[in-house]
Amino acid sequence: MSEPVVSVRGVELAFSGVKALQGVDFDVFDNELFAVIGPNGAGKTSIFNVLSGVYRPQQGSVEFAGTDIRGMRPHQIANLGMARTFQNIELFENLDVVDNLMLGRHAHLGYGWAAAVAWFGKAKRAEVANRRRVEEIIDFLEIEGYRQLPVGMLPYGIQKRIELGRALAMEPKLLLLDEPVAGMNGEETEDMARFILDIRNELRIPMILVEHDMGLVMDLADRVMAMDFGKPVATGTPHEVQSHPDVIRAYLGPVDEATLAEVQGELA
Amino acid sequence: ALVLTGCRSGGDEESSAGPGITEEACPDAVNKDNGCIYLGVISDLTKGPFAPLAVPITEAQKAFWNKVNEDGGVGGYDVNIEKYIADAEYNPEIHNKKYQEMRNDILALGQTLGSSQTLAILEDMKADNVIGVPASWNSAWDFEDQIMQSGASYCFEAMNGVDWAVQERGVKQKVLAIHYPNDYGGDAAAGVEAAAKANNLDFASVETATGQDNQAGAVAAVLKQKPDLLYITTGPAEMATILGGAAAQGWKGTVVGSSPTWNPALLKTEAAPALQAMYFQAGPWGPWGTDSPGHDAMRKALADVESPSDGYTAGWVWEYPLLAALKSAADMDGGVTRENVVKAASELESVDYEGMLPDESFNKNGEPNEVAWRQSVISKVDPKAPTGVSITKEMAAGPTAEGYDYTEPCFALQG
Amino acid sequence: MTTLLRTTPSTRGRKSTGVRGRPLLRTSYDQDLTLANTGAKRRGVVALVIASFVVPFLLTDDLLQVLALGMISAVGAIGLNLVTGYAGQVSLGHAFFIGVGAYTGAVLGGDPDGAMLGYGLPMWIWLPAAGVVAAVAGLIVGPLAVRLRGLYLAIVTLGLVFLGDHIFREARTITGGPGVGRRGAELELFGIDFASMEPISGLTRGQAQFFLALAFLIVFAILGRNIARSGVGRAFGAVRDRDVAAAVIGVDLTKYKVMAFAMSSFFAGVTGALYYAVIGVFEPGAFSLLLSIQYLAMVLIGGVATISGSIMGALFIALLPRISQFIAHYVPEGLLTVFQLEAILYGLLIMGFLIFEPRGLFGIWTRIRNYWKGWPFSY
Amino acid sequence: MTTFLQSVLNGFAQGSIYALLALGYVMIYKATHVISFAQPALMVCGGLFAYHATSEWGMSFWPALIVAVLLGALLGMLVERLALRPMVGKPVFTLAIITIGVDIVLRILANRYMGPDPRSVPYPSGSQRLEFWGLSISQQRLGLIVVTAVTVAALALFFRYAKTGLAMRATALNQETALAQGIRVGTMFALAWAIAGGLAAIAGTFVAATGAGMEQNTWIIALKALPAIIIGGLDSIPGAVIGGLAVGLVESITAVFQPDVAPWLGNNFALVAPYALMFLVLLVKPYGLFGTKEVERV
Amino acid sequence: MLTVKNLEVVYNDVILVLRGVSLTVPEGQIVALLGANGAGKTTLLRALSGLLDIHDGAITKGEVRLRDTPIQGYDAPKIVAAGLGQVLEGRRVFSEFTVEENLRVGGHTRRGGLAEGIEEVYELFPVLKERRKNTAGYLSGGEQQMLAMGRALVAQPEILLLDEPSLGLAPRIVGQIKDIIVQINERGTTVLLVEQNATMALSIAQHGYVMEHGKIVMDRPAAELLDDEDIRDFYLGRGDLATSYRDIKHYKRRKRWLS
Ligand SMILES: Nc1ncnc2c1ncn2[C@@H]1O[C@H](COP(=O)(O)OP(=O)(O)OP(=O)(O)O)[C@@H](O)[C@H]1O
Ligand SMILES: Nc1ncnc2c1ncn2[C@@H]1O[C@H](COP(=O)(O)OP(=O)(O)OP(=O)(O)O)[C@@H](O)[C@H]1O
Ligand SMILES: [Mg+2]
Ligand SMILES: [Mg+2]
Repeated sequence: MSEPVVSVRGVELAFSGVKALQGVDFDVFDNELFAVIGPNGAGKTSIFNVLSGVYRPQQGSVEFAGTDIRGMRPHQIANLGMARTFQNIELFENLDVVDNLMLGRHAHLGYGWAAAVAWFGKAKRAEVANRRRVEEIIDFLEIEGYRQLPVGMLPYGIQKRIELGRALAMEPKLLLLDEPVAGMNGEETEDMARFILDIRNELRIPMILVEHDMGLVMDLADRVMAMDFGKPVATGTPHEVQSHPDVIRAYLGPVDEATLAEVQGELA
Repeated sequence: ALVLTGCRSGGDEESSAGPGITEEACPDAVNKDNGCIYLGVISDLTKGPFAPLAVPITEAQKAFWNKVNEDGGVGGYDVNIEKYIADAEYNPEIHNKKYQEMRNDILALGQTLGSSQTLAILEDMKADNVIGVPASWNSAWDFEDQIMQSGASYCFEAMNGVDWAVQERGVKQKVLAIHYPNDYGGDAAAGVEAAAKANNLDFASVETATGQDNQAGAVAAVLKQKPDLLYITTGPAEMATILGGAAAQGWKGTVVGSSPTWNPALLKTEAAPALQAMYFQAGPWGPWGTDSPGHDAMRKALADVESPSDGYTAGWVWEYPLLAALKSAADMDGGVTRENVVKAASELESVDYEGMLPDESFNKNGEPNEVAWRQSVISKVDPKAPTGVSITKEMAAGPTAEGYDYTEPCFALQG
Repeated sequence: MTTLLRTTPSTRGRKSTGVRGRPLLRTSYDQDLTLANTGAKRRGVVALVIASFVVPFLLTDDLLQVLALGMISAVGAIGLNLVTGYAGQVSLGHAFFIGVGAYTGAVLGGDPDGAMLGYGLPMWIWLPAAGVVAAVAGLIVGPLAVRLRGLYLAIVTLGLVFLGDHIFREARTITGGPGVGRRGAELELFGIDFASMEPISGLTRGQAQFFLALAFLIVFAILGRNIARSGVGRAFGAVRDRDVAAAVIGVDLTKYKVMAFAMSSFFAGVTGALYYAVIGVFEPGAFSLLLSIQYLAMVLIGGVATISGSIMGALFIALLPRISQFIAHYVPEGLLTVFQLEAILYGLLIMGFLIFEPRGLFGIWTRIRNYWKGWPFSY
Repeated sequence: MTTFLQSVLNGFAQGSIYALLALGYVMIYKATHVISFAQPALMVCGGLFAYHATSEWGMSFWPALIVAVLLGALLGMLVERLALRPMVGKPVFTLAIITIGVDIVLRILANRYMGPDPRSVPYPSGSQRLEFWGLSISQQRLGLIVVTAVTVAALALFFRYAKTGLAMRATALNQETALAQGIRVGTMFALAWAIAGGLAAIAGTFVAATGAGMEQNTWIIALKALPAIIIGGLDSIPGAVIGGLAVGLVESITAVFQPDVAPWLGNNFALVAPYALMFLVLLVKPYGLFGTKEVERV
Repeated sequence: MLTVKNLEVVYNDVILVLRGVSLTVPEGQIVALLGANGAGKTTLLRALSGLLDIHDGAITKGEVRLRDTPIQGYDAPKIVAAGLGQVLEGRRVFSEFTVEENLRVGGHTRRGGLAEGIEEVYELFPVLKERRKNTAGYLSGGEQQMLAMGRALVAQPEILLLDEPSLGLAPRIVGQIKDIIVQINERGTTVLLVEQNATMALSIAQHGYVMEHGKIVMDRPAAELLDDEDIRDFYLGRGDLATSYRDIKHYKRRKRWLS
């Protein structure tokens, strides 16, 4: 494979007493769908927060698109091309769908406050052009019907989709998805899976996926990293990781050798 | 009905005699056959800092004109000062708005309270030919034709207070002026300074803010400077706090305050003993309990007032010049009109104050240096007097005031 | 996350006005983005413009002055709405910025021969300059907003009002000091003296000032609207609703918070300069906590994060003393004097309004609009 | 040196008033996340209750204080019930503006009662002063400090040990979730307002007992507690006390020394010194000295 | 026993969300309520526990009875006092409180034995014990979900309404939650379980309802629902794990019982 898009080395993150991340290393390559799994509190979201600059790790290095981004502020990292969705929906709930998506295009607007105040000319042209891109995303995610509604009143599943749309609107070089199908029923999960596949195949954006739905992870991911207590316990293809004893322990709790073999057998 | 009367309709509001005066009788008129003169009041009646004073002032002015009406009115008119009363909360902006509301309906302003407030409407008053009675004793008004002030200004009052203290209380070394940083305090402080210079006293001044809780600096200044005379121009509560605080920490001396520093209710507070021992008041005329025909008339007219205060006295006295101007306008060609009232006011050389002030104390006909009134009285604390103070030195001007070269206001209001 | 202006933190979704508008057909994004983007809105604007030209010939000068001042303060309210309504940074310091503007205007445009400092510059200089100086003050304060949240920020900005009051009281050559005050700037534009008592080409002073204020409001309302509908306004909304998420999608929080303060202060500055030029004389006490609160009331009563709401709110607050005066005269005097009644009614009306219509005048307006949109079919 | 110590002592006494008022703000904030601008009016009313009890009902100081506290608490509850309860769940700044309306209404009524005269409540030992080490303090100031200390201790214990204290804070954090735990949100609000009303009444009574008593402009004192609560941290009881005392001290010391030490700061800088202190504290601690940090994670 | 008859709920006076919902939760049972996003499940729970008005919602028709007492007029604290507890959707921990304070607030209505109640929760979720002094808002998503569940358990309600308790939990914890529900049910607590994880819900429920656009469209024993083809298709996704997500080539057409 070529140069990694993201390369994380020896990241350590602690909060007064809690070690959220310890010695985390991984790379994500072009056009790869990289999944992170692990029990609750393992540190998955913390990895996302480190990547997007919300948390500043005490140790280690994070390289993204050839830049060392450790210590950079979130908006700077975003402008380098990193986009994400959140575990708890973080939409701008008083704004309508179009505005939420337009905000995804904030870095692409390319006009400043003076042009904004004057409006006619540059600002207006930029708004129209970017609005066109947003409409494409609206089509892509099939949310035409909700365009002008404030997102706060939309059903949960739709909100998740809009959040994905907002991230896509950024035209990212890397997309981070934090539990995109939590709280969705089977059919909605399938829809989301389809979107993820389309993003991968048509838009060719590399992704990191955090998800508890093992079926989805194992089906979609190219590589998986399993974590426990802030540490990666195994990284590899879905199949490799799935049968790793530490992973099974992390997911099922302490098991004896016999059950372990049994589970491994079942999985194989 | 004021919102509704905002319509531009012309017609009935402008009567034959000009704005603020009608041939029709006043609402609830005393003399049904008289026409009606409307006077406006823009005061501080609810939330503003001077509400405690302004309410009695306004009450007294209502009583004053009611008595005028009972005596037959002026030149065939009753005078109404009740219909156009506005509360401006001591705010120039609201003052201006209120004036705009009443400007076509009044003949003159029976009261306009506050200096910057009055300044905010002065140009319009001039354009409208409206004269006004201020609710203050500011030296700046001695230089304004359309403002009719009674008694000596704060500035002369302060000079007289200091001169008196030097003569009667043995003040020899140092005088400290504690004052509000405004037209009132500033005017008085200028007078204190002039008198200190004339009497060869050390002079210092401290600006203080409103609020009892904000007097720590003033108290500290008294304790540090140890003046033998303290001249205060603040509100009553502030004065009591300063005096009480300084006395409690061992300061002894004489305190003279302008009349707005006094409220008889202070005698019920913990500062009472200190007040009795040290406080004197410099005032433009005798307090409520003074014996004069005017005072008698006032006390009779305001018989059912619960707690008398010298706010009433002031409100009452201030109206005499306006009455005099109306009377003399009534005798002019064209009778009572705004123009004639303005003219009459500027030509007045004396006013019948019914003994509350000497008649010659009001004189607008000449340079202020010649005609401005410079005499005041000194009162002492007297728990038996209705307003807690009674005269200790009758109306007189001290040497400083006598010799003062009065070519400009002691304290410049902006021009 | 600041929840000061949003509902209390209780819902995942937020309540909203609900009724869905009918899908209105647009043929281009361009149309979608224009100011009056529906037929109804366009008709409304035309009606408003006509009304504005008729009103001055129907009302007396004193009411026109109230309306003119209301329109001028509407610009300040739009400014406050930008920082507080749109960007969610609650400011109790608006009075300070208004004061900075008022004194800048008065100094630059004031009488050079008066008792206070004055340079006698023309209005087209002093008016924008007042805005710029206030905006610079806003730039200095802005960074505080980055560190502080919610009510902490609110009280800190309140501190500005007190510090400002101190400075205004002490800078006597500029302000005249308490109880004295100074004159505002000369109100003269294109050779027309708007403060003159003489009729100005057939118009009374009240009418002339009304038109001046109207023009001023229209210009700044459009500027405000431009900010609101552009990327800047959206970024404000993002910062308000969820600042972490905003940063993660590329919105520079510091930059936009500071920008919100600067822009809002600019509006406050021009308002201050013009308002007190019309009033004539003003003193430092004018820029007190009470003024800040009045502006906050305009924003809340008008409707948070709407330009037209700010205007309605400002006019409402401007007319409120008249309204309470009107009602007070119908209540028999008894325990309270008519003035005390008036003052109490002022308080009660503000309370009553917010209790019964927490979404503000704009909310009422939306409801009426939605009703008519659906007419004769109701949902 | 004595001057300094004396000004510290004076500041401490004045600071006790601010501390009581600050506690009132903090109580309401703790239960509702609203800053109540009605506190000044509650203070004035509380002082007047005590005045009425002493001058009309002939009570002596301490019983009158208790009456004032009870009536103050009742008034607080009444205000909450009539003006604030209908607004449960509405944006807190709307509520803050409503409290301003309440303040206007109550203060006008209080002014109506007061009239032009200052109203003072006689303190048992009059203006007697206690002298020690060259310092002096009046009896009622001493009484104030003691009462403040007792009140603070009582409140602190209440919040520490009574489950109502926790429930009140929970209500402020999230009304719906609190309701779902069976917490009577309305009762919590009423309780907070009652306590705030009672605290304001204590402050008001002592204000009326010192200096020239309670008059129409005295309400302004209550605004001094605003920097105090920020310095201490909006939701902290010890913070309110320390903030209140700090404001009192800074004010008193500045008033005495600034005119000589730093005259360039202008006249009456003491009035804004608390705000200057507030800025300084916030530069270091954005949530005041003891305020709870807002939790935010994604 | 909780019965709902013909319930109609409106938000903001205009948005009709529940259109005549009737259902019964018999004493001592576990009843599952399924439905797509936005079907109105949470709204129904709000209506039951008196939390509608905080969302500007109101019951406009119908009846809710708890053991024969109509409770639709009650406010939330009164309903909680009557023994109805709820785990709100989306965790909703008191983020500025510590874990332990959250649990103590949960026991607000409990009479005595608070310490033991909290200790029991710690036994169920050892992570919470480790984090007892930590600020709840900083917990991970799943930890917060456990806390929300624990908080409801401290109150020992007779009837417990659970709104998506498994949301965001790792499979192992989902299993644990499932066991806990069964456990408390065996101790006598009646449970109404709203879940997207239909397999889990139906595997422990006796009865199930399916809600669609504010109406109950299916009302059957859980076992039957588990076998229903439409339900499998819609809620359980790819039927019996036969196909991979990768093989989904088109978006499914929504199967609606109503449309
Ligand atoms: N800002 C913070 N302050 C304190 N502790 C934190 C903070 N952020 C995360 N933690 C702790 O770090 C650990 C990892 O949290 P993280 O959110 O990364 O978990 P996760 O793997 O995403 O779990 P889940 O699947 O439950 O979402 C948790 O124990 C959490 O309590
Ligand atoms: N406060 C509110 N105001 C207006 N509409 C609302 C409100 N809350 C919910 N709705 C609407 O009511 C409908 C039902 O919402 P509800 O939250 O009950 O669905 P749900 O079945 O719980 O969905 P989910 O699985 O996403 O949690 C949705 O269309 C939603 O948009
Ligand atoms: Mg997570
Ligand atoms: Mg739900």
